[in-house]
Amino acid sequence: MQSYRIRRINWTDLFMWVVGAALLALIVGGTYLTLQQGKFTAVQWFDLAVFGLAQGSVYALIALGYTLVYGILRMINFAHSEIFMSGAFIGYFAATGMQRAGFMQENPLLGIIIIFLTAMTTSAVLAILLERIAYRPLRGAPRLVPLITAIGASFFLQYTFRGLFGTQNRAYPEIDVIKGTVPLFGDFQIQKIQIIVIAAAAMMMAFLVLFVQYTKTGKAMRAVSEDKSVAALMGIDVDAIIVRTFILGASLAGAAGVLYCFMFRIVTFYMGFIPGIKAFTAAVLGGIGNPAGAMLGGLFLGIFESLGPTLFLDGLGVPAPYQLKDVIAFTMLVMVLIFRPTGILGERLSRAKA
Amino acid sequence: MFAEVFAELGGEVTAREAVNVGDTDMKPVLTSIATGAPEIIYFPIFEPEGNLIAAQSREVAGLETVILMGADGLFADTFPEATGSAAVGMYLSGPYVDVNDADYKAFLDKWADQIGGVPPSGFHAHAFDATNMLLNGIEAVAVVDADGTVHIGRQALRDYLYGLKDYNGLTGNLTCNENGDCATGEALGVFKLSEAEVNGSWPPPVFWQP
Amino acid sequence: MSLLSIENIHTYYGNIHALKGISLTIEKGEIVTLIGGNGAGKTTTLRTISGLLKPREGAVRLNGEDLSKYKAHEIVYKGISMVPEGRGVFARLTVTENLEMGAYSLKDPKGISSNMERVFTLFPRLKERRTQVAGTLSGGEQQMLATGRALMANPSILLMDEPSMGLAPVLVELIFDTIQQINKEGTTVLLVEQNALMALGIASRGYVLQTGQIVLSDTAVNLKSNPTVQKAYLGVE
Amino acid sequence: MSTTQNTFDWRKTLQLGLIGGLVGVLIALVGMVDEFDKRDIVAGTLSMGWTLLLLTALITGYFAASMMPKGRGLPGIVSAVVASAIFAVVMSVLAWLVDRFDLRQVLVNASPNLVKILTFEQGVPNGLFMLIGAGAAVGLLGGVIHILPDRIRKAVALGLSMVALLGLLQEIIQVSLAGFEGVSKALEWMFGKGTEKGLSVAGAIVVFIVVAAGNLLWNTNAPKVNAQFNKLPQKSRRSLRWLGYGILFLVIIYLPAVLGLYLTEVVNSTGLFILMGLGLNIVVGFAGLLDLGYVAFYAIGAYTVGVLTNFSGELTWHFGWNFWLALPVAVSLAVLAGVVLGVPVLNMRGDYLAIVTLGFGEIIRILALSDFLKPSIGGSQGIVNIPPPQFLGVLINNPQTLYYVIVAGAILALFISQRLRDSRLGRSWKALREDEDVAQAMGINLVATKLLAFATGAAFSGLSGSILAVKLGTIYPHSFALLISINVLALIIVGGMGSIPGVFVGGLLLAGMPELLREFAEYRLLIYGALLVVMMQVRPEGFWPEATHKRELHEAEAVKPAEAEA
Repeated sequence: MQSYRIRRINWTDLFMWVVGAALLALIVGGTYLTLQQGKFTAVQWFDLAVFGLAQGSVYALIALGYTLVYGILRMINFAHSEIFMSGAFIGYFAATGMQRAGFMQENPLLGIIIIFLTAMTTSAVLAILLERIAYRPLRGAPRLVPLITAIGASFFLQYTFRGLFGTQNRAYPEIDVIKGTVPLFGDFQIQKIQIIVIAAAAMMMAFLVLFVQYTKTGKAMRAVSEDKSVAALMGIDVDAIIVRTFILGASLAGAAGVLYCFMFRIVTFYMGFIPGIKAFTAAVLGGIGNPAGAMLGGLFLGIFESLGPTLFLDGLGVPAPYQLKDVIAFTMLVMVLIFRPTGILGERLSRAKA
Repeated sequence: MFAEVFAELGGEVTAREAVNVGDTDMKPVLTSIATGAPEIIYFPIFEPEGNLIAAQSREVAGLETVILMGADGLFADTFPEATGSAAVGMYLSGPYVDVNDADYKAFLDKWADQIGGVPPSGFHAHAFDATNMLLNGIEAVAVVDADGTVHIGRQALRDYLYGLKDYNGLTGNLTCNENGDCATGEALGVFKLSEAEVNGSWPPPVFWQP
Repeated sequence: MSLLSIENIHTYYGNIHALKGISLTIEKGEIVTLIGGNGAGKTTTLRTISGLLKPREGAVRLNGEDLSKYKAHEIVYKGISMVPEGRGVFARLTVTENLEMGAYSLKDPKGISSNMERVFTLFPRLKERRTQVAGTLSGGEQQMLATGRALMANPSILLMDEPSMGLAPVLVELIFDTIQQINKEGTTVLLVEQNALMALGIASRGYVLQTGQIVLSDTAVNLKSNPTVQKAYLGVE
Repeated sequence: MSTTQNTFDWRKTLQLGLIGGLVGVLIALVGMVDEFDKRDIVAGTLSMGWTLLLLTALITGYFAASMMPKGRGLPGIVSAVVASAIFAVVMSVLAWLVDRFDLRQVLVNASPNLVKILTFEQGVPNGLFMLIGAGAAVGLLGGVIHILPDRIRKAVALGLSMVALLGLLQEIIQVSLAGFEGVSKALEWMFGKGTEKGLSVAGAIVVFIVVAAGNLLWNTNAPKVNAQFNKLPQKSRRSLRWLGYGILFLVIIYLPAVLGLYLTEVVNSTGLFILMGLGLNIVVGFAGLLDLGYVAFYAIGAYTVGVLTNFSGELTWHFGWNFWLALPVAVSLAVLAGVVLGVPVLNMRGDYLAIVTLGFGEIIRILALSDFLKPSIGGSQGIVNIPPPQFLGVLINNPQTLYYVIVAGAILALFISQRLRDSRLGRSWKALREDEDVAQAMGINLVATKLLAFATGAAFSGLSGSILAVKLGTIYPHSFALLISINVLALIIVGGMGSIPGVFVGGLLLAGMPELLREFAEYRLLIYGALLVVMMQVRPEGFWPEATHKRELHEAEAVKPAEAEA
């Protein structure tokens, strides 16, 4: 059902346009001033952009989980950030275990695969439990109810991990094969780990697209996301498809957790929160419910965050501009939602009534 | 404070930056720092942000070999392990206690006996002294009522502590001044991390001591 | 034994008592129609048979087997397919994909492709538009797609909910012709229609529903000539 | 329902026992058993850690009994005993594993102390048998409770919970009663001797009997009392009610004197949460706009008062205003912020709204923390030296005086909430909550209605923040984390969304109790999380629901079986 909002010029719209224009002016002006000062070299900009791309790839992988579940259940799975965290966390135990046993040093490739499998399995199992225990009994409940459940589940999982595994910072072992850089030309170079993150994320995203587009389960997912009762009339086990959707999203989040930890190494019980929020922002930016949008949103946000604060604010003389990167990210989210409420690519699934 | 003293002593501060708790990507901050081509980065912050700064500084063009220095917030046995090879050669300022002091040795023995291992972070000796001073103070000023209620006068306790002289603690011979500051100048040192600490040994050797 | 028998079912929407003891039977090879006004319970009956709603009392039996322990998607495996009201095509899936979803319950790829051929023979228009996204089809084409999709599961009974709704008269004719043809090929049909005249024209028997109860049941011919039916549903004064 | 089996379904019992066991293992491994073991409910006999485990066993047994088709007979009891015994077996496997292997590298709470607790300090083989025996015994109790008639079961449950509550609050009760010589002497038997915590055994038994019997008596006689009350003439009914109000008023006035410093402090922080809860209740409960960045207004209120009144001289501006002058400015700024946030989110619904408001809350916190605004609002060092206000010559600088400011604020907010709820605006909010499109079609001005909801909510939060500023005397950005928003949200949900008394119930449960039970501090958010999930499943309307909301949620529930298939 399409609803047309009558666009009248009223004071609220006017207000938003003024705010939007002011922000745009700030961005353009700041960028100009920063570039004019020429403090940063091309190599530095390049490094930041590549780093942003790697970070954005991780956001994109997490964002896919939000978008898949949203597409099928029309709910924000707030606890998705904890699913990401759990994969990274249990992956850590696998990694250190193998490191201590000397396995990582002898068979680094196999070791890395085992870390990934451990993390993805953990995340998937947790997602299945979450769906089964917390979300399934709430189908058809008013919309606030599952949302609040998800918030509750998020805190429950976060603090359960804290209780089980403690508050200290734990760090992934350094894996020699993924250390170091690959020279490009001149002073330009890329770190191996960034290549791995970007490539792995791209591969998984490609897999997801193919899966959703061409497999029987993938098509059934799309069918269920459009109309659950008609899907059931086709003989599709809706609950099973929902579970598979959760598994798919969670596996990607688990893999994202490992990639994230290959980059940053530190594992804590609260590590899911910020990437989770960012990934959600990315999903909304791209148009929630739309996998391609989630990827685009993730990459965009990653680069924006990496370059933005320096590019926009440094020239304006704002001290420690980098502190404000989340302010920039959230402001952009609000602006996108105001001026293009369906995200960059538009919400692919019919907009459900809230 | 650090920056002002550093400048007074003839150093040049090329950049001052700040990060948020919870940040993980320090590259942009570090890149911005790199534009000033510094020789040393001093970051008196805590884990895990400190770990991330140390580790990522090695990956930013222009900072590959910069000297890193942290403060007591990073003076913990988890820091070098979690930071990995980037922590090798890094300096940490932290609480210094003479390991040859008999009292301190006794303290470490008790620690190993009751908790196991060595104290994981820096201020254990200070905390031990402070707690003991406080407990002594309470014992000294507490008044027991007829009905058994214990009264501890706030002002009396404060007076006791401010007036404390020649307390023989683990961190040295302590005398408090009129602001209630009792620490001695000898209690801080600079430590240098090496490969051994990254592989789990703790505490690091003292690099500089008063 | 009847192919499908419904025994005294009571179905509720929340606290609303929608079906108040409906009983009906359908024999193999028949076209049976349910007619009645808005809110009489026609759609509710179909939804109860297909398992989307569970009756609080009574039973739905297929070849004598009680279906109440099965979920909606399992009932498809038993041989009951439904063309939902308003067609319910998956607007963002292509025509082919929609048909594939109809055959979700089938495992055998050969069977699926031969079924698809059969649907394309029934509705050549769909073949032309096989790669098109279903949301871009016209109303009539969507109805064809919904019908074809339901046939993909090899149903022994096809439940059709208001196939004529919102269609031009020419298309309605076409759809009803197809229903007859499907029936001739061996599929039993239970047809719910507001257009009682058309429905009774192709059905062998009919039931008249009013406020959740069956008030009349007879052969289609007799119902057509029944004065009450004529007055209430056929618009004859 | 579909499947009813008349045979003993051992598989379900086994399943339930295992689930119960896993829950128990989780409780033990997150460290709750160990941590809570330090607090006794019945001195020397029963600790809170054990209570938690026994409760899990009891619930396992109870459910096992209720799952049996003829749950009220012998099969139910057998099932209960078996399930709880399985629970205990799982726990003993845990104890054995923890005893045998050092798991602390991974599971930080798998400590020798845990084994000690689980085995009653009897060592591994013997203690484990005792554990299984205890499990079975508690299961028996669960099964028996299931057999009891409803009335008695409720009385027993209430009696047990009162014992637990009094046991937990023993210290506080004794301290606050210390002033009343006679009473405290008379109650000495009730509590543990000397430094022991919790009730004495005799005390526990007496409390249980008194509460359970009292509840039974009340339940049998309540209808009569009510009828009596209704029979009274209008005039005396009214005067009785006024008498009630009068007593309540006196209690409120004299409360801080009775409670003493510490408890008044607890009441104060609870009061601030209730004040915020009343505001968020308008936004979420009345108007159905899920706001996760509510803490922003709290921060704005606090910072405004901080900037306007501080005398530290480290900031660019020091106005040195009087608190009473700064207060209205703070509230107005919060309202303004509410409107400014409200405008961009006017067209957003549900999920989007939640995330954008969350983002807004974070923006405010990060800005407060940033070096960018450090000169004006202190950055991470916050604002110190906020002077205590004076009222009619009385310096409000301790919990007891501040208490009256908070109570006054809460009463004002309560009054406004109540009036708004019953007003035209309140009905518009409700319409908005039920269905935005319909509300608009009915001629409700969405812009004004939504903005007013945000503005009113922000006002209460700003007021709360202003009081916080003078309560603490210093404010730091860290006091305004997302967790505050979640805390307030949890509070109104647990109390009952849209229900004004619910805010008070939720406030006492989620803000007051954790202050008193410091052992909970570590597990506060874990418990909140679990509470939210469980509440949404079994009692989405909250503990003290508003009438229409309850009806609506239960209607949804009635439709659910059908929808769930769909």
